[in-house]
Amino acid sequence: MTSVGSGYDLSVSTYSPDGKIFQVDYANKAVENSGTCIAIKTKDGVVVGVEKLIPSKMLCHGSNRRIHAVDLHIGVGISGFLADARQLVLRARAEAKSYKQIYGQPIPVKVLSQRVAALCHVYTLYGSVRAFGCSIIISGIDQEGPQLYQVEPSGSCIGYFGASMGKGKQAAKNELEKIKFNEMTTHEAIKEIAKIIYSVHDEVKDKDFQLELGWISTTETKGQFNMVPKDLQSDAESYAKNALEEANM
Amino acid sequence: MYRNQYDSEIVTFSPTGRIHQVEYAMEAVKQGGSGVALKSNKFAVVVSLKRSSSELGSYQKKLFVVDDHIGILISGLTADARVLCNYMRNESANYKYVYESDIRVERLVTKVADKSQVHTQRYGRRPYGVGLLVAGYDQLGAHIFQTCPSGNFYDYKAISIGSRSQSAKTYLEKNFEGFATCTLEQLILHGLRALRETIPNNDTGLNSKNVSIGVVGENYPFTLIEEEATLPYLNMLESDEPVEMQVN
Amino acid sequence: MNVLKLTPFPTQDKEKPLNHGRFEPYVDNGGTVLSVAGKDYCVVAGDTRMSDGGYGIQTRKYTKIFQLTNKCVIATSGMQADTLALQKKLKVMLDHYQKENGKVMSTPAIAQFLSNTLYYKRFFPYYTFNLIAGIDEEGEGCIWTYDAVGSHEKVKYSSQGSGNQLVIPLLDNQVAKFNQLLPEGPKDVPLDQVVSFVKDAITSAGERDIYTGDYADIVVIDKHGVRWEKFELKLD
Amino acid sequence: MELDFDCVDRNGLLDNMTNDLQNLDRIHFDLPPSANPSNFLNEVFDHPNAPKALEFAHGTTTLAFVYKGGVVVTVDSKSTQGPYVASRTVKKVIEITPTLLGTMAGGAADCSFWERELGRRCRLYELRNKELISVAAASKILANIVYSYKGYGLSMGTMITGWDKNSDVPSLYYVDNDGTRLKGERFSVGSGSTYAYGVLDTGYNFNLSDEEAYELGRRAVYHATHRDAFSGGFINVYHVKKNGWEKISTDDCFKLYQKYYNQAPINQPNNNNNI
Amino acid sequence: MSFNQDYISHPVFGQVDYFNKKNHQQPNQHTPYYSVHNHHQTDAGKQKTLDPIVTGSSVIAIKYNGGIVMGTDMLCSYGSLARFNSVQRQKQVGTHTVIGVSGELSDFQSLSNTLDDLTTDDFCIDDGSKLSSQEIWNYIARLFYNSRNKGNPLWNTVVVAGNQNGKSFLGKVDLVGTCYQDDFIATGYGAHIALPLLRKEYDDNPNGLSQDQAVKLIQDCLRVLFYRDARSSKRIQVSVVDSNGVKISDPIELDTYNWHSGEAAVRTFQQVALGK
Amino acid sequence: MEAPEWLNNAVDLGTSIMAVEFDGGVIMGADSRTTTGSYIANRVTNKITPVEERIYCCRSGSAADTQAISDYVRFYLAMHKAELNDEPDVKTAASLFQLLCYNNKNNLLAGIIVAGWDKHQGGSVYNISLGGSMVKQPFAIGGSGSTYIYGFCDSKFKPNMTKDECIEFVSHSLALAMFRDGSSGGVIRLCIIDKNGVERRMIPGNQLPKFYEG
Repeated sequence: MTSVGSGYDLSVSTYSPDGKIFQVDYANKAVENSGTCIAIKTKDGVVVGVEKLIPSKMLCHGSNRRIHAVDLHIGVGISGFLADARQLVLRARAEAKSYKQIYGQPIPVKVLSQRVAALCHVYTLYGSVRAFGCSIIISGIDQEGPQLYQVEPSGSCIGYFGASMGKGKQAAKNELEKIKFNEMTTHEAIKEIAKIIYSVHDEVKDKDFQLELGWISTTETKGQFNMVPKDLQSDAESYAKNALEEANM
Repeated sequence: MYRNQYDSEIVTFSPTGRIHQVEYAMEAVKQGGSGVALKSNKFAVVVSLKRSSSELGSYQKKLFVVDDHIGILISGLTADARVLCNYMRNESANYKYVYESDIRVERLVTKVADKSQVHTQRYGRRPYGVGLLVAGYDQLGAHIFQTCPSGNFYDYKAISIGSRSQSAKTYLEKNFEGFATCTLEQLILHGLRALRETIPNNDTGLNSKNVSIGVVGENYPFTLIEEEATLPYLNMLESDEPVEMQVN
Repeated sequence: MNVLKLTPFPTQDKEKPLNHGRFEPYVDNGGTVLSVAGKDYCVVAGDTRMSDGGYGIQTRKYTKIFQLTNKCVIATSGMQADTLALQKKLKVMLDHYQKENGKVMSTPAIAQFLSNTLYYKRFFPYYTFNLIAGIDEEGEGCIWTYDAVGSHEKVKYSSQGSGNQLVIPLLDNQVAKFNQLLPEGPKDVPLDQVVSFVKDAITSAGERDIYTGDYADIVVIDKHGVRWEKFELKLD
Repeated sequence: MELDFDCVDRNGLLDNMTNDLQNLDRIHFDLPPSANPSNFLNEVFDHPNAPKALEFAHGTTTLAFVYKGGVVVTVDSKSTQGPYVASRTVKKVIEITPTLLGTMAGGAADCSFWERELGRRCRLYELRNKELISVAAASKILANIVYSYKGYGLSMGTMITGWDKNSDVPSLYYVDNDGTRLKGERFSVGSGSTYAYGVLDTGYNFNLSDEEAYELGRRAVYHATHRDAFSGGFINVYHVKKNGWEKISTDDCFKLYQKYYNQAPINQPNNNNNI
Repeated sequence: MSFNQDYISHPVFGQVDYFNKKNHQQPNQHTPYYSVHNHHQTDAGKQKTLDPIVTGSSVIAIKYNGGIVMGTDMLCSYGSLARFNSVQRQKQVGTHTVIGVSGELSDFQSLSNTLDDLTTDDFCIDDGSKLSSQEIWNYIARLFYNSRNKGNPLWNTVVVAGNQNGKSFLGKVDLVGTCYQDDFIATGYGAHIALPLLRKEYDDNPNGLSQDQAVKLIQDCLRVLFYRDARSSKRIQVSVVDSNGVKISDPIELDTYNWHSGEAAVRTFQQVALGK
Repeated sequence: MEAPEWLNNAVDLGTSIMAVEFDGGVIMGADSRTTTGSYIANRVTNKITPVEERIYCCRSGSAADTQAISDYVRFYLAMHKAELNDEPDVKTAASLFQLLCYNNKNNLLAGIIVAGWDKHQGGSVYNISLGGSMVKQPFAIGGSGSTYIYGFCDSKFKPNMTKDECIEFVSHSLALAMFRDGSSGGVIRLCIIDKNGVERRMIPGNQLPKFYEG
């Protein structure tokens, strides 16, 4: 399969002779160029972590956040173009609001994910637009318990116990597969995510990075999606660094 | 200039997942006039180098007041900048009308960025060819933001923009850690020194005609310092030449 | 949602007057403002009582005078909600003007602008009675007085609001020296004299108008800017 | 019955609260929440809990007539809000352009706003067409404007006058809020117009001299102010000449009263031979 | 602005507007010279409370040293029927603001949703700044004034109490958008009955009230209202807002007194007949 | 000659309706009389309308309005169920009723009691009154007949009643209301909803509980 130069890869509304839509693949490339984002669903909640690459040391701490809340009970983690993802976040917030207005209930995570995915999908249908250059992980807690979904540029929307995307997607996935999700608490998941992100970070190729962590738990955050507090985060980071050093020894 | 078949449409990804049209729009910013922005705990300062198209023409204004607590420095296509500036003024005024308080700087910048992004995803539009340095002060403190045609924005402690901004950036990177506790005067001087780095050697250097300074801070509405008012700072800049050497 | 729209029922009582129920969009919160212009200054006074449209007093400290520029204030009585909307709108517009034009709008321009602003609500008027007071580009004190929909006139003194019919004859007599047997005509009076006269005038209005009272703002506009002063009226 | 489903379609409640700020750069009228804008204020102030009805400033006696020397326009200067005399010094002759005059009777704000707007349009016409607008065209613009607001409750009776360059004649039009537009040689508008007409028609003659014409206008309005409580103040006389208008005089009605007290009625040279 | 809802559409009902194509409003059939903005036509059929139906009575609030106490009863009447007896008429907005609402219950519920949206926005943006009480008050005032302009009022009087950096804020908004701040506020019947009590207590304590004094005062006022306002009940809630945040009490049953003061009116036939 | 009033009057649900929560479900009850003026247009009306499998509503006010609204809510809930791939909650249904009633309050005359069972909350009862306010209640009564039985209900209601106690509570209350309210009458229709499903009962007009009838 050669896509480059074939002429079938210039528009999202063009199939290649073997039935592929290359523009969507290319959008996925944008995701794969970006920092790793992983999430783990535990028995009491969900934790999301992002490896946020820092292009300049003059940036303020906390600039360019890649984890956002979209409603009290739902948050997203982002890989890919941040600007594109912000549009999805805006959309998600609007959907959450409108759902609450109409049905008088917080939006279920699955419904929100599907609605956002529908938006992504529509942007793969027309030649006049391009696909979103980002994937997002949507995590939250609703009446059915903790939920974790991943939405991709193609418009796919899949539920996971543990999900990863971005540069270190494959490596992170290997790590995630070892985890017993049903036995894990959110506290443990924070450490686990920190460890994985530190281990998949490529210090040679990439500059500085900052670990961003968000979580939601029925017990710890009272069902609200929050950023992980500083003390927990620094514990997790030192745990991750230690684990990394041990592994290197 | 490098050219390939993936770079002519805003709605086309390249095989490596890039959008060349957006990157070209960023070039327009790099070609623009240079500017520097930096902040301390209490103040945010923007310094711009104005250019004139000819000896006879006047200097192109590059600093704009958005509201009492926000000002912007533009680099790139001035006409596009006007659109964004008007948008910011409107949003800020609307916010004030409804809440009787100043819009948080970051929220305003986010809006601008979101607006810019829309222009990067549809055929028939082009991205804004302008980058902004936004200096503001709100209840969360002083802020410097940079916005890009791509719809990205960055929260900086200090940054430069426009042509030859790399040399200013080098100066800032060496010094920015001390900015937080600077007085306003020191902050302005740092800004001017950084700006001076962007001037080609054979040029006339900084003078009251081509420099304008914008300041905003705690209990200090966004104020433009232009023409003669810049002289005290420029004079200080002259006299501290040795100090500057020391820094280097 | 067109598919879901119900077909309008043919015998809708459209001819019936609109049922306003108990809803009444206008309330008169009362109060009096007045202003006297001098050669190079302008003095404005306004009480701070806000009535509830009847005999109740909602608050005793609502200021009716709003500073627009450092050469111009607007004094408004009538419905407070409309007053606020109008004053806020003017403020936004003046800020806009200043950013676009790099200068503050002059007092005469503000006066015309207010007239237009009021007239744009011609069919759903602001229930407000306005005075614009300030100094013009030459530094001369000037006042414009308005009806609810923007008819305006430049004058040397005026009053608006619930007590205006009490105040105006006093001003006619004392400021313009109308209908005096010994015609002396209006004179240049020193500022402090006018300030104390204006205080007398607003106090008198407070004596005879139930909607006027509590405190008064006295605002002096001259080449030094705008100065505010508060003094007590009757609290009953 | 038609149900509203907007609430289900989108976030219905949050209306844009800065509506009135959105349209700052163009003229834009807010309409009342009522099916019938012209009745709105009456209905609202009929309400048992309503505050005192809004009284808009009104103007009253105006007249203008064409004679051999051009057009004389004469007006009083009293403005009333109900029984309250809002001003005794209103300028009821509106100087639309250096060559066009308008008058104000009815709602003061309506007249001054729309005639100001007419001035802007006339100036634009001049810039676009490189010639002065004719009185016919100018009055037609005004009539079209007010006609488009017919039923909205505007109140204005105005005369537009000037000297047309093309046909080289003075011309006079009457325009009112119904959209009526009449060309004529004598008009008087306002609550005092009936009194003014009496004097005007008695004394009118196309061949009057300038001074006689001024005096005729002045006296017609003077007599109207005497009989009509809503008219009074000062009497302003304007003269529309070939090269633009000129303000002739301003007289206090009270002074005129003293002056005319023992004078003969106007322009009746045969008055003494009446028997 | 946060209330620009253009981008909202709904994937289930009707056509989804994925590309933000705005529905252009058809111009009015009437085409005047300049545009007119007719709220009535564009919002035809929208909800309108032209007569309130299910209503709450007074809200009273007063500043004390360090905070504000606000009290309401919990009754919502349907005409003279005491329809709902445990409706909370106070609502916490964000961390340091509480509102108390008189008037139509449905409009209050709608307002609550709107304010929840606002605070959710703050929560989502998570930049460390939250709407202050004064901002919320201003927002409500604009919302009410705009609704009034559309002939579609939210039939409520809202008292906003809050605390920002240790400073108390107390303001009021009514259904036409009248808004002001004061040191004590009472709405509904309370404006006639409770306000003089508040004013007296406030003036009698030039150094300000203590929290206990203020709570007692509010309870006394609500008791008097229960005596004199036929649409009030003795089941009340009292909230305290200070620099620590908002505390809305559980429902309290007020004790009532002095029922024997009417004994004199109880007379035998003989007393009446003899005119004693 | 003047036409009889029932030819002109709109069909109005002068009504007695009621719903009560019990441990594990809800009981709904209603009379069956529909009147136009004082003419009984239908003496065996069904005023308990399903909007979902386990969510029902009792309607009072204009028959046309409430019918239209419940049709719409049924439609919306069906759409919602498809999106959710699950049974909607009672609160969701109640919110939809409220939304329509509130946003069209000027055009509607509708007082509705929504009740039902869902797996999250169990049985619940919501009252949506005339202006579009929604209040969750342990029991709710509505319609013109309700005014006669507020006192009775207040005195008889206890929290956590069993199903049978509830049925008795509802049938007694409605019988009293129907007796005193001329606009209510006919039979008592009952609807018992719990996790096992819906059971409908009817107490014929000649078997109503009897009280003092002086």
